[in-house]
Amino acid sequence: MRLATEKDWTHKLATIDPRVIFLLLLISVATPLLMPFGLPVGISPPTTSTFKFIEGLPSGSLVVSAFDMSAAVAPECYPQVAAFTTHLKNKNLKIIEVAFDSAGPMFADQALRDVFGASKDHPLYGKNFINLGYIAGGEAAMKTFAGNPKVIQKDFYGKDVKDLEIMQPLSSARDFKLLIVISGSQVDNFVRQFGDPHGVPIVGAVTAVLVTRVMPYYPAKVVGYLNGLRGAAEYEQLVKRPGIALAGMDAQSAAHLLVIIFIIVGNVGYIVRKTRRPS
Amino acid sequence: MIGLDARLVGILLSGGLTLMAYSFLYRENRVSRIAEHIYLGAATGYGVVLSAKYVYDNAAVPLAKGNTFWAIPLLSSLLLYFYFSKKHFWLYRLPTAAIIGVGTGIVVAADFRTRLTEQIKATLLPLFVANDPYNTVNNLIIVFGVLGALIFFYFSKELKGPTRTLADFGKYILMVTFGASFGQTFMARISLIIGRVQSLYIWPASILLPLAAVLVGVAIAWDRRKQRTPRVSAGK
Amino acid sequence: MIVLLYASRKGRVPKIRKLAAIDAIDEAIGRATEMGRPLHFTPGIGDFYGYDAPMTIAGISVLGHVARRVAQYNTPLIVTFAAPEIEPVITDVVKQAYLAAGRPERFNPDSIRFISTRQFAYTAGVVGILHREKVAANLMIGYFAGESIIIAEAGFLAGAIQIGATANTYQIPFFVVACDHVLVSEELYAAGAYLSKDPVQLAAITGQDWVRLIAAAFLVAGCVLATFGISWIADFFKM
Amino acid sequence: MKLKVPLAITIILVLLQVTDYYLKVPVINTVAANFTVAILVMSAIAVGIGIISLTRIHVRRIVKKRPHSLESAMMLITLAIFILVGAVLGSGDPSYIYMFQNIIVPLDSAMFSLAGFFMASAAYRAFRVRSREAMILLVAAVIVMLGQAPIGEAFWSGFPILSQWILDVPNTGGVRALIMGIAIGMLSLTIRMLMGHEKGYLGTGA
Repeated sequence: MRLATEKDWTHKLATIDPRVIFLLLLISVATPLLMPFGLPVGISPPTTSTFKFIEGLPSGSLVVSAFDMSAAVAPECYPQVAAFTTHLKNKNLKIIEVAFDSAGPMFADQALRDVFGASKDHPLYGKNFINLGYIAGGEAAMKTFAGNPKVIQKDFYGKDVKDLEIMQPLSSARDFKLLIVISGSQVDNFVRQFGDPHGVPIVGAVTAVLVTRVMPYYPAKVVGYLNGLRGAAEYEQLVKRPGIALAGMDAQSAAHLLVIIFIIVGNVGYIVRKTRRPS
Repeated sequence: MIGLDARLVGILLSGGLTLMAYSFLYRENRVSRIAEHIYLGAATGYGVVLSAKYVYDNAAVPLAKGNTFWAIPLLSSLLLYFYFSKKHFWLYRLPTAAIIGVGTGIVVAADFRTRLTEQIKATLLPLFVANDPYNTVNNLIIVFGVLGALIFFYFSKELKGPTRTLADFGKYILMVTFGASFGQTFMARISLIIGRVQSLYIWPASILLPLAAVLVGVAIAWDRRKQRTPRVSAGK
Repeated sequence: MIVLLYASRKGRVPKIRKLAAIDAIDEAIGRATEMGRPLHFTPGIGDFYGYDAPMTIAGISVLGHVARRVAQYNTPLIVTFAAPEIEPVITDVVKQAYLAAGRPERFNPDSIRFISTRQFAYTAGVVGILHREKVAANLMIGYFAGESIIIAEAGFLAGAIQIGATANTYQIPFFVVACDHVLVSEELYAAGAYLSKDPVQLAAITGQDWVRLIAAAFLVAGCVLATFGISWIADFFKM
Repeated sequence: MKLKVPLAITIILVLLQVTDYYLKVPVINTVAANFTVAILVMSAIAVGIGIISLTRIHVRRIVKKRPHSLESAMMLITLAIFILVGAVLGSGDPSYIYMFQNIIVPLDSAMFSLAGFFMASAAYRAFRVRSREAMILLVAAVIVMLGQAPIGEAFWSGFPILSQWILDVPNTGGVRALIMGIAIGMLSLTIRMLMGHEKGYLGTGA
């Protein structure tokens, strides 16, 4: 190759410094968060069926939120949790929060504080909602909890669980009217331990990466799911509580567009160079 | 409980750490290295605490209550620590062999069923659906895609003729799969950046932003000057 | 099924097509040697438990071959991992390899580095090592999850030649995009056998092909029958 | 002795777990279940090995005054703080939650989100129409990206539908073939282990 082409514009287009891409990506995410342009977000069928399912539950039903999420996926999963918890509160459903990942109880606590205004000090704590904390052991722990939810002695804050009203009518997972799985790793284990043996309907609050793994169970075992941050944004619209997910959607659009533009730019440089080379 | 001031300090701390970690995007530097090492210490320490709690709650407490079964894993895992002995080094292999045996045994048994036979079963689709060209085409793509991709990995010899064509089709299907997976994951990772940036907009973390911008500007100017003065510092 | 094939195939060296990505391992070692810079190997964040176990084992098996070669050429080696229980095994493998190459004195215990049990703390550590130690070749062979693109892209930015291999299907695209060579899914399991050149191990790969053909045959037959509404093959798989 | 005993342990335990999965024999099921929980405890205890060697590497770095000893010192200090506070106050204590929320959470998600930046630069560099394969990968990725973000719908309402089709049909085919292949590969690896040919995991190298 001749050295002169090194200064060529096509060469420049084909070899942009990665740091330029990093910076532009950061700007494309940061700007719409400050100045949203409000593109409409369409609502997909899995989100609608999730919403309809919860709408159809009689008030006072027991719903379990299973936090199987790590801190790393919180930006995707937590907005979903907030939207779900709001919906459950509006429908006056009872919420049992339990965690199968060590980071889970922290986010369970945060959800209560964000939606109800307080967690363990709220007058309804123990009546309408409870944070049972983390149970170690992965799928084995799920199996144990599904068989006997009262196996847990103390909640996350160290209160004796048996004194709390919400736990009284429970005998097994059959008493759960819905299981919300908040996860960035898998739902298969919940289907195996709750869905199949106890017939508990499952809703997935999952990361976008996980969606391809949820699809085989939808709609038979998993009655609905939210697709990452976008799913959260859709749900925020349905429960009429626009939040950080909806605010993030424009940033999402801008970032996707930017990367597609970069792919095109890179290819233009590449193709032009390739067609020129023979001459 | 933690008061309001602690909350503000927390926001500042987490915002600062985020920016320190992001400084790596410009290049590896002392600030990003410090963030990396704080993270290593914190996360590893947290992992130790949780593991210790798990062993304590699930093995030590039952043992103290008289369930002697738990003495077996507790004692045999001590053999692992012969790793540090020069003479009886090999003893670590006994508990490791047990861990591997149970670990692979569990997977292989379940996997042969869920991954192989269940997947074959799910792929047994009719190749022609009457009056439904859409599903016919979809079924054909799935069935020939699976077949082709399976054959694509054929190790015994190079493929030729019609099997080559089938394997090529399989390869293209695999490429679509990889592309789709890339696109889906990209959305997820952008969400994470959004989450970080949103947390930086919270007061008082937002006061860090102009500070970071100035620092990055200085770093760029510094690097430019270094580049112009020919090779003063041979290191970087 | 495979056991039968095993017995019948002992004593005959089966032919295997060339796997370019595995052959590239030698190329990578050669490059690191020429440049006098280290080679980084990681079996990923897996341990010996659950789905990651076989991938970790396959990765360690490749490490044995890599370490032997590296010992011969006296190329600096760095091995990182995230599960503490695999540390003794890794040390053992690398030590034995140096011994087998007749160079036990070249083994440096500092080259075996546990980083952290937490996924992204591990990632941060590896990314730091790739840059600081100016790694010339980066081999990622084992179980990888969300950190794959971070390590692979950091390796690229550090200017390393890279080979990625994992059977975690969701991560293969990132290796495809960022690495020079990729072992796609099951090629990972074949790698150890391929490198060993041991006839019996190679026979196992041939056995793998037989199972593959049988599965394909079931598929073809089942689909043809399903087209005419007959489902007894599907029923057979219900067991 | 040094190899045969561990090899025998592995083989027996693999066979035990496989029998447990396919046969419902109460004795075997109980023994297998006990081994499973015992192993969880054993791998938790193994974390100690990691801590010892991690500390060793960093202490050596500081003692020998190698580059980056300041960073090593910071890492040892944070490690000690997190272990001590966790051991003394317990992992559910508000101060531990505070440390977790303000140190581990931001760094965890900041590190993970680096993946987003790196995916962007990798996509720019690698998604070139070099070959038919590369082009297919690129097109599929772009369609899915457009299908996921609201901007795709704003351009053309067909993007979400097309991207869903890609996920449902060709993607399903590809993923199925991959996981079937992996199951076959794993089976072959396990059989090699059971026959005693694959001993790499016992420190023999191959």
